[in-house]
Amino acid sequence: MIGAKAKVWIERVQNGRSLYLVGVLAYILAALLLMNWLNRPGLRDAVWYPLVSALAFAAFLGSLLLIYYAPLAGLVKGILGLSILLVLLPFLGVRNTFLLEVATQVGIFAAMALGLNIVVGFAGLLDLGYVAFYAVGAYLWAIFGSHQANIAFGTNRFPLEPEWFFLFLFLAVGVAAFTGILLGLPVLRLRGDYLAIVTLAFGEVIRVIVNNLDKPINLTNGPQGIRPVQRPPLFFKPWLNALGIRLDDPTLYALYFYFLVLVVIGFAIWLARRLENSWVGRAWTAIREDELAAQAMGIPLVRMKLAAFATGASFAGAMGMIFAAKQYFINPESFTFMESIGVLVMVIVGGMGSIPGAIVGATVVTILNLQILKGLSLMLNKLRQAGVVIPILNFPLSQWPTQLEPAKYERLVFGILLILMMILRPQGIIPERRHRMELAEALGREEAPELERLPAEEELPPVIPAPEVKPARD
Amino acid sequence: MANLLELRKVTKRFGGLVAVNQVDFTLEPGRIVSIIGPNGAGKTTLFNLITGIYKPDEGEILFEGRSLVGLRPDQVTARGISRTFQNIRLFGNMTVMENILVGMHTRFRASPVDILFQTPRFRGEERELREEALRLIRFVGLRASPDELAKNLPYGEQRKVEIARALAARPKLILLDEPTAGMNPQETAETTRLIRRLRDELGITVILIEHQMRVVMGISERVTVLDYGEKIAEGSPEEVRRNPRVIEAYLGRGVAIGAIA
Amino acid sequence: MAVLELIDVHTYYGHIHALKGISFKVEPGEIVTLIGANGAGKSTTLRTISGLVRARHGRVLLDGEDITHLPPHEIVARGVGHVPEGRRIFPQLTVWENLEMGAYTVKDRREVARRMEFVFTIFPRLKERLHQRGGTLSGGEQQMLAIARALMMRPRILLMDEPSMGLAPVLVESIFEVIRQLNQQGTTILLVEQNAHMALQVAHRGYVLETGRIVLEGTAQELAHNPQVQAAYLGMH
Amino acid sequence: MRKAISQSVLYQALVVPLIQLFVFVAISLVVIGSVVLILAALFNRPVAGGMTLLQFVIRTLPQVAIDGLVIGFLYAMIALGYTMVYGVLQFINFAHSEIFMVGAFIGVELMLALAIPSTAPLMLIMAGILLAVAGGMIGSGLLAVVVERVAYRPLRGAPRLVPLISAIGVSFFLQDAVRAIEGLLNNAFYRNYPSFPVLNQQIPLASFTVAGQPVQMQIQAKVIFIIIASLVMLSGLNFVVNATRLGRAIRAVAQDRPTAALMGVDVDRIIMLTFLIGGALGGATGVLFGVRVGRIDPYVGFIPGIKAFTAAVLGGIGNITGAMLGGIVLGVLEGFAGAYLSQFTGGAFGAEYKDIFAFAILILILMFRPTGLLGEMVGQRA
Amino acid sequence: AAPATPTPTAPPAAPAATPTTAPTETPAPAVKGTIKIATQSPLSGGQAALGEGLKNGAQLAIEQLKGPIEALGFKVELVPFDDQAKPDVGVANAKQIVNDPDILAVVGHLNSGVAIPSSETYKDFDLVMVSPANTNPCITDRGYLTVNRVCGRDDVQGAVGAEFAFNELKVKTAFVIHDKTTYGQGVAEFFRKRFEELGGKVLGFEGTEEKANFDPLITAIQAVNPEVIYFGGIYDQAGVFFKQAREKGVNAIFLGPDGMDSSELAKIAGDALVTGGGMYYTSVAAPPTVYEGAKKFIEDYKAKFGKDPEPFSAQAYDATAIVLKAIEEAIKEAGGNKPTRKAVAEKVRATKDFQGITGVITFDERGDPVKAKYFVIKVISGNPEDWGKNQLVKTLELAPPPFTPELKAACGVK
Ligand SMILES: Nc1ncnc2c1ncn2[C@@H]1O[C@H](COP(=O)(O)OP(=O)(O)OP(=O)(O)O)[C@@H](O)[C@H]1O
Ligand SMILES: Nc1ncnc2c1ncn2[C@@H]1O[C@H](COP(=O)(O)OP(=O)(O)OP(=O)(O)O)[C@@H](O)[C@H]1O
Ligand SMILES: [Mg+2]
Ligand SMILES: [Mg+2]
Repeated sequence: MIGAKAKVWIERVQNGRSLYLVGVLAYILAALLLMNWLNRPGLRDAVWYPLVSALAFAAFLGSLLLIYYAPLAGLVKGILGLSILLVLLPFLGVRNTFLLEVATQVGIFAAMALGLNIVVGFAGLLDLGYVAFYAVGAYLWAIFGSHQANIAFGTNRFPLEPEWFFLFLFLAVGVAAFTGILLGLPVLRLRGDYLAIVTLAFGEVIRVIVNNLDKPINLTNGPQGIRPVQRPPLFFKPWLNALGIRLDDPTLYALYFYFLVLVVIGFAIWLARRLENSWVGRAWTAIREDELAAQAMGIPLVRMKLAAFATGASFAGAMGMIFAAKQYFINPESFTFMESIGVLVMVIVGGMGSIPGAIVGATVVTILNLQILKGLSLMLNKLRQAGVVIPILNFPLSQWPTQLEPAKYERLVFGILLILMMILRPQGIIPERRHRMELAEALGREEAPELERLPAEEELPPVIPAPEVKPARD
Repeated sequence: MANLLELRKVTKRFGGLVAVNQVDFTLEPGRIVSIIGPNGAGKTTLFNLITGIYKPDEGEILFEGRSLVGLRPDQVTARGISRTFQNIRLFGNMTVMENILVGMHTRFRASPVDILFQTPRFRGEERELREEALRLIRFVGLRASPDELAKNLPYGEQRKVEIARALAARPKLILLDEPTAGMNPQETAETTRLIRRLRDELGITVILIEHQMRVVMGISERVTVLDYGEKIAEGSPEEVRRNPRVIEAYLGRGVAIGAIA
Repeated sequence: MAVLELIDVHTYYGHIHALKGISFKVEPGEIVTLIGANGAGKSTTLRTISGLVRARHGRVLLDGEDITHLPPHEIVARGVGHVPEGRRIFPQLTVWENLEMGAYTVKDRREVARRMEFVFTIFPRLKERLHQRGGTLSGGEQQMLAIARALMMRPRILLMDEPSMGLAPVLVESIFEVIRQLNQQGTTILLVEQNAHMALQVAHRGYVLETGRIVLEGTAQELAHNPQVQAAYLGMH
Repeated sequence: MRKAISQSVLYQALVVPLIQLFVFVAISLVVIGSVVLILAALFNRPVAGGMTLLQFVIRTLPQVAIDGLVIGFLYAMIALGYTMVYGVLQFINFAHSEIFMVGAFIGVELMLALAIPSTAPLMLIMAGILLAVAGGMIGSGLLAVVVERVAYRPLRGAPRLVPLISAIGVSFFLQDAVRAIEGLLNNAFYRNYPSFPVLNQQIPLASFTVAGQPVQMQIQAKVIFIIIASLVMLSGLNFVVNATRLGRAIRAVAQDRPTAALMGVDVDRIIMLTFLIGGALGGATGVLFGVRVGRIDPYVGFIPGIKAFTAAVLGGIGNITGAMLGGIVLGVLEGFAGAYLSQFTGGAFGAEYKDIFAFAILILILMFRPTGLLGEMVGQRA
Repeated sequence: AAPATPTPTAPPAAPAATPTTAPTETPAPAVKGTIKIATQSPLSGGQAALGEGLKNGAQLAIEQLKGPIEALGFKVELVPFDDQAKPDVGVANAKQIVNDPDILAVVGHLNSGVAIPSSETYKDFDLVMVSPANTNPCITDRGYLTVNRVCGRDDVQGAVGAEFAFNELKVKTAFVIHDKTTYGQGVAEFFRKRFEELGGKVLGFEGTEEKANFDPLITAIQAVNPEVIYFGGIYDQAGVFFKQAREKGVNAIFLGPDGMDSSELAKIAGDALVTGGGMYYTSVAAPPTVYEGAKKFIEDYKAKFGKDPEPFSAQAYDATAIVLKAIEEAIKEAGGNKPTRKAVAEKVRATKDFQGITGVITFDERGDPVKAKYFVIKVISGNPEDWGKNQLVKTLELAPPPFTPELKAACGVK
């Protein structure tokens, strides 16, 4: 057994795949070295530091994409990917918790994008109020995991102990899914944009309710928000100490949430993948393509749509809860319409209907927002304060009007990037196979689809079993 | 023998227009029957009534003795009635294979748990049904690859996929709406043979809407003629062909009518 | 000079090579028919002529002018009408509005009315359905509307893609009669038909397409008597 | 024959929508008003200011109705722009709220440049506003065309959600671009419309006594502009879309672009024109909105945009009269909820719930009429 | 690209601002390193005006007051962050900030909803934050060493308004409106509480996110006819409301918190502020008519940024000044080396009798100013030019409520 595997391995190496492997490893190493080099104190003053360090981290994460695309064996890809996610990134993150924060937020949005991808990408139901489910999950834990429940129910049994967190994680999934069904039920008959507007309305309704439910009973504490929200227990701290790893609590929590998010994402990918390749996924696609014909094939529209809504919602519920615990504090500002739009943008930028696409979309958008655009504006700010003069125009940057300060125009740059991205790569970064072909054609660009091979004729059993009814003849 | 399908005084109106008017229709299992009639006579509407896309304004529709009125289309399909559409409605961005698998929707038994944990039950079922889908592809005589996107197929091939998809649910009754439209004579002949095999080899009862008389006369055991929503004739192909009302309204006298002055 | 001439036209859908070098001519006043199996490229040929899809190589000449790269509406403005495959009527417009769309390029209101009266004499059923939305018409009614709409345009060259599809036998006869009459009044017609039997009866000449290539050409008479054509497209064995 | 048809089309396009509108407005006001009155009578109790709930309602009802209508007309006008673009491209032009905002800015700059003294004669002021409206229409119309050319046209044929994202990008871009420009020019990115006392004055409509309660009805002079403008826009647009060759072409392009091209329609030009019209409507509305509200910033478009979009859907998206009705329903509901929720619930739920209220009604209406108030079920052909 | 070494030339000058205050143009000795002060506030989005005002205040302070630290051999830099008024962005920024060892202090935020979660991160890394604008009690009531503010507290300011209305204006009925933000609702609630305690009657209490159309609200207000209308919120929303209310014939007195303190209010509402019952606002910043420092600040600000300061700009200036002073002292204590963050935090907390432009500031044990001064100011003209001449009608010196375990518990800290 092992011998056979080894043999295959040797063959692979001989096939030249080892070259790719070396290339990928070299890339990862280069990114690591770059990040390490940037860590020197002297460089922090450099004007280009903020941008370059942001890009370096993006490049490091980009290695995951490289691995995904490299023609390597699944096992090798798995090992490489996991070692980056489980070893290298946490290692870097301990030195710079900001990286962990970015990675965790990427993860939270990636899981949400995966969920929304089921609703929008698989089933073709445009949901503009997705953040509502995120809010449901977040508030569920925020209320019971803080003293807020005491105020609301007039007891003093709360906050719940940290251990309850895990039970509530399941509860959040259930409650969010249930909310999804509640929303789904009245809107079953709606199509396309009517559905979109109702989901938008629903998202707003949830936000306004959360924003106002400090009276008549104070359930959500209104705009004041709820704090502090209980965090899950650091049950593993003694073990780490025993291993000789001593980290302070903030860092431990940063790591903790990072891994927690990874686990949920792993679960989400697994779920989405399995569903996609089954009758459930096919039914969703059929609904997306032609509702009437799908119904004529025996697909119960209502039930399948509800299933899509509930599945998508459950991811958001879980993530909302983790978000609440991670933030310590939540208030309605985290659950606005723009947030829903943000997740939708991730799904489409990544490639609608594509699972890796949703993750990449979330990563790109989040990193762009949190790091690269920020890095860019910090760099320009430095230039300005350093009194740099634009060479040819002889224009001192310090006289750059404050009205044009780069930090204010992150959204503008983001807007332009969105437009460019849609024009240059409308199918998304990693398109789903089906969508990719559809688009290549619509836009007259060529892209050869990879077709699966058919079993040869001989492999098939010959006859079709006849059902019981016998033909009647006159 | 008991009737498989029975329509009693079925009426459907659209605003002031009576598209189907007090139509009675009965069908024994194992038959191939045709519905013909001028354009706009109400044939397709009749199919839509049976399959639950429209609700009849009046009348009763019984399938195996039980009423179909009020059921949703998917519930009708689950009862054992499949159909094809006059304007082809394949899932264009799904492959031929996927289209047929969607047609088998009602037959999947694997639960979500089976799916998530890829139990033997899920895998076995998936493999079996995929194989059956391939057999169906062969059965209807599709030449295209099962992995081709449906919308990329030529018209005639698409019609065949539609038939295969309808068969995938293992229906007791299949409703074919102009299956040979857009086919050349050779393909039409092929399809005619196919329809006969549906009944002979699979034991499926067939209702056919057609405008090509060669097909209608060749395979149907009984023909019903609609005009302006009403049944104006019914009988064997020969009887219908000689019926003057049918000739007047539908078949024509074989000479051009002086429509252009 | 030929009104319409295709010179080595290649058309692609994405990576699918649908037309692999089509060349033919249509002379003024002719009825020319294209016959061929499913997927042979008949509809694609018509679409390439009217500009709905672009030829990647080769040229389409109208009265000697190269129209290969013109947008569809300019080709229409030069007198080319197209009854597209699958009817393609405007589902939300009423029958009347659909017909008006057919005469979009005609400014003279009285002329439009006159033409409308004319198409009603051919398809009285349409007059009964005047204010019904196109999308709710029956299949055959839609087909009538599609043809009628093209007639509203009074094109010099009419491209017809399977006009008899889905029509009741009575109507099929009258459609071919209409084609003949239009032709007699001076319209050049390029006809794609599955019903090759009828097509070859009205046409002067014909071309046989197979997988994107012209494999046979000749007068309608010759083709109708060609054993290959008889076997493959006329259903004679 | 021809004459009969064209006359009936004219009638259909101009008269029917107005009648529909009036009947609808009257019915909905009567219905909602009586519901409120009945509820007030049922749950009558003392409220603040030494009145009972019923007295409070009687005093305020007519004024609340008028105010609701006014805001409804504003929503309706913005909704028309959404509906136009949706009509041809079947996609939600998220950037419409920013087109509207740009119109408001062009208007304010023009008004400030004209520097009409606040005590100027009414005619002069009106001329100034008209000029600003015209400027807003031209500017926003052209902007919409440019946006279409740059951000949407390259995406024709892509799945529906792709231009949606591009529209969101445009939205972000325009907000910050206006901020940058205004910031550079004026060192502040918000602007205040000049205020004219003549326009601000309240014109009393009626004043009478019901059940011993003094009832005042008044309307602000400047909102009369809004009402007139929206009625003109409704009729004009209905006429253009339903009764002209251009309108027919627009609808044909909306339904089937290649086939429309086969009819000789220049699809690109029609789409451009649609954006021009939609943008111009948005611009005009932006100016009127600015005149009414007084202060604008680059983010003013967002909320009215969402409301108007909701209104468009509520009325049946793609349907012009529907958009109008949707806007009015939304405005009136908001007005009633804003004025009465608090008093009816004893302060437990206040005006802040008015959006929930409006959205809940939206969901309710769509449940019973899944294609909106005037939307038609598209004939399902199988 | 040019080499990134900092140029040893004179630091960028603030064109018009330098002459009188701290002499900055001393020749800089060899640079020992950079000390950065971060601001966090919304620089984009609907609240950008306020956020920018905050950043500008800090920028002005750094430019004018960095001299002493530069004299000690450090470069001083401002690092502005855009928190987009979103908690998750604020927290992410906070993580980035704490991971830059050169950043020794944060001035921010605008929104309490962002400040609270972000300051948890600052606390974990001993990074001091001085808030110019967050009036929510829980900002300081958590009792973190690193969290301070130079502004008043909602619970006090709302009460000041109520007492002024009841005792000085002698009104018995009020209608309270707020903007549904942590800040606006906070002050509004404390206003209501105090007003009712005093024996006044609150005829209505409404929150609204509306920014343009206040008709329904106004009609309801007209029907109950209150003597005073208290608006808990910011001028941009309140101005539109005041204007529309006067236009519809509401004659009540308008009253609001320091969010009203902007000449923009006059630009929007104009004469609505002086007709009817007129308009008053409470503030923790001294009006320029009273304090020379404030007057000069307004002039400098106008000269540099070409417009009037926003609410909280002056507070941001003071917050930054306190931070700079603390850093300077910490450097000295560390023997001329870069101090630890903790040392800076301790120095900030030890601030005593700091002469700021908004008043004299001494921090109490939780980081609130002891005995903050509260001013009640009357708007005297609808003309924005005259905003600086607004009349001070009352000064109160109030201490925040004593720091009790209950307060701490109310903020969820055990
Ligand atoms: N949804 C609808 N709304 C209004 N009229 C309709 C609708 N559906 C069908 N009709 C009308 O009902 C009549 C019957 O239509 P149907 O589609 O059943 O005809 P058909 O017999 O299938 O004709 P064909 O052979 O042309 O397909 C037609 O006149 C059609 O216009
Ligand atoms: N939109 C499309 N996308 C991809 N391939 C297409 C498309 N339309 C046609 N094709 C392919 O191009 C080839 C020619 O098609 P075309 O429609 O021209 O055939 P046809 O001769 O008109 O056939 P039919 O008799 O079925 O109408 C076929 O192989 C078809 O599958
Ligand atoms: Mg039919
Ligand atoms: Mg064809």
